[in-house]
Amino acid sequence: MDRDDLLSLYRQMLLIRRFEEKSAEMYALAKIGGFLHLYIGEEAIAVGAIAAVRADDYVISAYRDHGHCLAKGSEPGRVMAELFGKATGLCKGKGGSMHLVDARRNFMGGYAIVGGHLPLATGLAFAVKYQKRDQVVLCFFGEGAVPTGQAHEAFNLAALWKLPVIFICENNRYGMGTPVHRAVALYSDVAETARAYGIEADTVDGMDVLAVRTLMKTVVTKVRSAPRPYFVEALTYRFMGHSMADPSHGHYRTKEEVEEERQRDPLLLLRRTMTNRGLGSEADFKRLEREVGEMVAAAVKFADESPFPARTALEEDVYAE
Amino acid sequence: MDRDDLLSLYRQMLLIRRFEEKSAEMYALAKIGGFLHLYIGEEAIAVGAIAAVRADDYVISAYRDHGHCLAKGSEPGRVMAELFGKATGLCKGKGGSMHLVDARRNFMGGYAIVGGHLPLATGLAFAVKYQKRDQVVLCFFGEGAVPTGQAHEAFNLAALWKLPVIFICENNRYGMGTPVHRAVALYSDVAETARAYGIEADTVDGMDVLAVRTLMKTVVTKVRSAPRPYFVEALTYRFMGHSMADPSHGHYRTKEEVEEERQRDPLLLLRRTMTNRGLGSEADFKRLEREVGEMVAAAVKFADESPFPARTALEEDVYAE
Amino acid sequence: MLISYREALNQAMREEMRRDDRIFLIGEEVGYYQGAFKVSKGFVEEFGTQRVLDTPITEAGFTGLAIGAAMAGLRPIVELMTFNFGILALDQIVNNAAKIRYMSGGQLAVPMVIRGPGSAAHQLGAQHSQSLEAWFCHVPGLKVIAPATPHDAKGLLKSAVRDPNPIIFIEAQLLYSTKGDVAEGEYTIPIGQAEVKRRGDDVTIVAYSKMLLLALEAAEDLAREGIQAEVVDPRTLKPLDVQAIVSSVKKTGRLVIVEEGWLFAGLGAQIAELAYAQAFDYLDAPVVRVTGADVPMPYTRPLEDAAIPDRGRVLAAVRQLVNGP
Amino acid sequence: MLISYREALNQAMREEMRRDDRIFLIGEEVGYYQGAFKVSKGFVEEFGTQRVLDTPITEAGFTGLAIGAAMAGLRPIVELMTFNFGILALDQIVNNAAKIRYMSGGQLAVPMVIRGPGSAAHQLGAQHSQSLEAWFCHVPGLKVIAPATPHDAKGLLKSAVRDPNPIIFIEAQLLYSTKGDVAEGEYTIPIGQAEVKRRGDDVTIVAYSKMLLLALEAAEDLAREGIQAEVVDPRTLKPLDVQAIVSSVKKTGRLVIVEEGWLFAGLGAQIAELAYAQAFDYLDAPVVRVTGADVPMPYTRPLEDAAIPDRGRVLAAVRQLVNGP
Ligand SMILES: Cc1ncc(C[n+]2csc(CCOP(=O)(O)OP(=O)(O)O)c2C)c(N)n1
Ligand SMILES: Cc1ncc(C[n+]2csc(CCOP(=O)(O)OP(=O)(O)O)c2C)c(N)n1
Ligand SMILES: [Mg+2]
Ligand SMILES: [Mg+2]
Repeated sequence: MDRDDLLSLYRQMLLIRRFEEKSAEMYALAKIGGFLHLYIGEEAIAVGAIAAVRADDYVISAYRDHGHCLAKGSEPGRVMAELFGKATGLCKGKGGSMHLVDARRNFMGGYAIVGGHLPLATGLAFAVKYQKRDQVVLCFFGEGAVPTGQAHEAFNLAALWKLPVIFICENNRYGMGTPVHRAVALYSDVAETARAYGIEADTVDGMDVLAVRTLMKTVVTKVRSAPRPYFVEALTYRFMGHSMADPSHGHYRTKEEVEEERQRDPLLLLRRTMTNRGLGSEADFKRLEREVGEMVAAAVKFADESPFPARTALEEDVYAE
Repeated sequence: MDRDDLLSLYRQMLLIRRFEEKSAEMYALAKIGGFLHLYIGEEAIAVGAIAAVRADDYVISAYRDHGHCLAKGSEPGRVMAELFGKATGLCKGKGGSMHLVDARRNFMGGYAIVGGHLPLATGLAFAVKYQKRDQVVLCFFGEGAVPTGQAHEAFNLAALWKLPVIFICENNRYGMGTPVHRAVALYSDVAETARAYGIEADTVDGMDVLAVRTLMKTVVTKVRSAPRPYFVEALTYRFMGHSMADPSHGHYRTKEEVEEERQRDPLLLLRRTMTNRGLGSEADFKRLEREVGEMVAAAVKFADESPFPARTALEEDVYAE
Repeated sequence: MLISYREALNQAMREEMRRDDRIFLIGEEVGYYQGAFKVSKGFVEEFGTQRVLDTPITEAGFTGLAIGAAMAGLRPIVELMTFNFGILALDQIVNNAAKIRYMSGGQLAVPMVIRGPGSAAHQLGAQHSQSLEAWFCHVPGLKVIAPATPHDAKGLLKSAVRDPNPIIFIEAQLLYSTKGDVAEGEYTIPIGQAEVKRRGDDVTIVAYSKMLLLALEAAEDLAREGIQAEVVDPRTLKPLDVQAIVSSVKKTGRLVIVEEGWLFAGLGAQIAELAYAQAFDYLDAPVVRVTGADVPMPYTRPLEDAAIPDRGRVLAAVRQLVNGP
Repeated sequence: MLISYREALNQAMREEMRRDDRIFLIGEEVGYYQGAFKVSKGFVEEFGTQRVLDTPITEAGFTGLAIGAAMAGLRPIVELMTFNFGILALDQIVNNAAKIRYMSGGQLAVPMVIRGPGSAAHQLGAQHSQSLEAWFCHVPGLKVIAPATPHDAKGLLKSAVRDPNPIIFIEAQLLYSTKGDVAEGEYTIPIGQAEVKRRGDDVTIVAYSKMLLLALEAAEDLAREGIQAEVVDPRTLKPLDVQAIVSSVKKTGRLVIVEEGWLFAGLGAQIAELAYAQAFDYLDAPVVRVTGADVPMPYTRPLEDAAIPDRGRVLAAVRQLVNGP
């Protein structure tokens, strides 16, 4: 663990944070439409997990996908342009916030049907094994997906056929306004679900990027060397509302709870660790703030100045030729 | 356990056995069409389990449902007439072998989409609890349904809301030609699936009608007194092919295996127990054979002599008034 | 009384739940959250968690549960957060809810309502912007209702809740906040009855749900040009009030159908076919369909706008039909 | 060479799997059991369990898995034991397979075939006897094929496997054992091309899958009465070869559409609507549809027979159309 390494992790989390804060602003300005689900508070999971894999490993996510996409290396400008619905967006403006895809980077997309992408992830892993390659697949989803039938069918197939897919459950304790204990029968340990399929499972502090990365490195090594599924439950919290349409707190959780959880902000935690170990100075953090701020500003500028797709784009991309 | 009691259990199993053997004959004569899935070899489960409940408890099943329907008390004549597609059939000939329903007896039907009736069972149990009644629901299904998403969604809901439904998995080791170890990741203990939802689960010898009934009595008492789901795995074997369209053995199991399993024929086992304990004589069994034979013959006669539904029935019963 | 579509639905359910305690409401976020679109505001407070049930994300599971409960004598209202998620419950809806009465030879009934918003809102993307009424309308055993106004929403939802059959009740996110006059006091509207929302002699426009509002706006513009459009709202899509549509077409000789769903094999094809078949000699020109574009819904606003019927396209269609090309 | 429909499918898949090792076959009982209807006879023996995968009963799971595999460069063939079970995979088919290319702005492709029998066989009851092509045809991003003859089945299945899009390939249990002449050697048939299966001037009959055989038989009877029917088989249902149908209708002035699915919002409504719209001035009388009855399929034979189009109904429809009522 050297200084540059930690700074790089911090920088990635900071980029996601500032990118999303800016997205929220742009949403308020109606530059971005539809649903916008922010990942703020959960950055350590995407950054920690993706830091543990190779560039050619696959990543797939649900609709709360900006963090995973940016952590996989997508250009912020093209991501922002997608949120703006511009022709220069990753998906030419056709996907939007919930459906980011960056195929060049094996970021295989964000999906908006809860539970629906777990079978896809299993299929990516199937292809890897079929072609005797050694990639792994990271599949991110919320704890709200755990009760879905599609998730269970995917778990069973992955376990039965020993497919190299790592299911990463971002347990932020709520699915919209539903706390996990009202959604999952065995809520004290969501990972238990996976064990019922003989899938090895671990739980990790999803606010601690180093803990996430450390666990994930072990898991990825295991899965890469002997293909099989794995289940990681990352305990986290979303600081914002479910989407921009919802308040950050309300009937289902108190302002106090949110405030308390904010004390465990993953950025704060890493910064504290770095400061304590003398691996990051105020100056460093200031510099990163500035650099990231510029990147995000440039992303917005790029998005803003890009053209909308032409009307003719409507009928394009329905079918491949 | 007195003599009459055992004779009655034997008689019920025998009725199902002879009824189905006769159905197979009638199928060969094209008096019965479509799919015909025989329960032969598995009679102890339906008879043992249903002997443990009250007449007003609910029973629901998959497509291999003759046994459950007869054990719930339906008139053999009306069941046979249904298989014949006659107007006097339980469902006026509209349901057929896979969709027997006898609402008067709270036999809520056979269903042909694997896994699809588990949510229905959960709903019957929901209604019981909602109306503060004290019935229980027996839901029979094959081990092939265990991987289905619908089953898992039902398990979760039943566990979450503590609904009085007893899931009875008839594990006959094969779903069509697929042995359980190629379908379920944790095949050594299908009941483990339920425990992942915090559902209490037991496994029982499904060839031993007394064992089934004894276990079920305990389970039913528990569930009736404190509503919650329960999972019973009954180990069994189907002696015939998956349906009349399939041979009894083939690529997926050997003739020897079938022969061996036939040594544990539930009728044979009970008869042996009764004989050993002096609770049944050759004369008794002969008498039962004759009585049951007559019932089945009468059922066939009734079915055969009944009219087909009139053409006007086609558009009836699509909507309730 | 002038109330919103949302409030009309809320009133309908509330009145019915007060009347009949076999009715319960089940779905994601219908309780504490008051419904994703706040349609069940105040329900969990009034009726308690026994009758207002927040579910996990298990559309097949809880829809199937509701069907089972209906078979046992209850009267469930299932709220699908949107009909897009109804696809996950389709096996339950089509293979169980729609068929159980028939398969049982009339022994069982499945009195229930499955409701929630269909069609696109704004920029929700391809997986969240679908108009699937054509699928549901294809299935015998189901009835399908898609009201456009608060008045119709209330009266039809009350009828739906009282009907002994499984009913698909399609709302729209963009309708929830629209307002309209609703009759005072208790009333119901019969299932299967269209309503002529505007009289006219020159052309018939058939439109339902959100598209009705578009058609009515277009009709105003057309009136200023001297074209009197008759706007027919089927309200119930299955069983369809064919008679009402055909009578209007016989009078006007021209038919435009506006639907938000995809063109190919959309419901409008069926409506058109019926009009052709039953008013063949009255039609002066082919029926014109104004439909959603045959593409997955794009996220970006300009393309989304191009994919959904708007007033301009309705106007253009009518003008061309009336004035010739 | 005279072979069965089943054998034609078997050959098509076998030839393609030999040619391209990215192709694999996945579904319930496709391996050791040789397919529920023996379509994949000999496959697991030739291609091994890596390429011929028996699945647990998890239609959503394994269809989704295949979609994911296609996204990563493989070429899956999914066998649905019957399309009735495809309802359970519909979310995967409609929300993922059909939309991923569009949502990704063309970055990803989902080259795959989802095949298996649709429509009724004999007395399988309501949950196992459904013709769902109208649903699939409604969805942009899918192509839908429903061949009637061994020759078409082979050529179209090969094209489907090579196509870079998700394809719904609908067979029929009652067609598997029918025989027909199949061209020797390698051939494919373009997707989207109808074929006139019989020439005639008096009336056009459009029919696909099993219904084509009915239409051809009826046409023979009609010829003996002096009515020359032109029988058009679309073969591909989406994209539909509208041109072929419209040209025939322009020639004959009369159209009968035979489909096995439910009447209301069935595919025939769309075909009729297109014919009306594009051949309005050529039609001598309204289009006649011969369809399945609008009821869940009854088990009993006499009612099932009444629910499915038969030769008698086709003949009656044509006679009435040609000779008048
Ligand atoms: C199948 C399905 N049902 C319902 C929804 C509506 N919905 C969107 S997000 C969400 C909650 C998901 O919670 P979770 O999986 O925990 O993810 P989080 O939002 O907490 O990241 C729901 C119910 C959906 N998108 N898909
Ligand atoms: C959803 C679904 N997929 C596939 C089928 C076809 N099918 C009918 S029975 C069966 C095997 C079921 O096995 P199991 O549940 O063990 O019951 P058993 O026949 O052994 O009693 C299959 C695959 C179906 N009916 N439903
Ligand atoms: Mg969550
Ligand atoms: Mg079995």
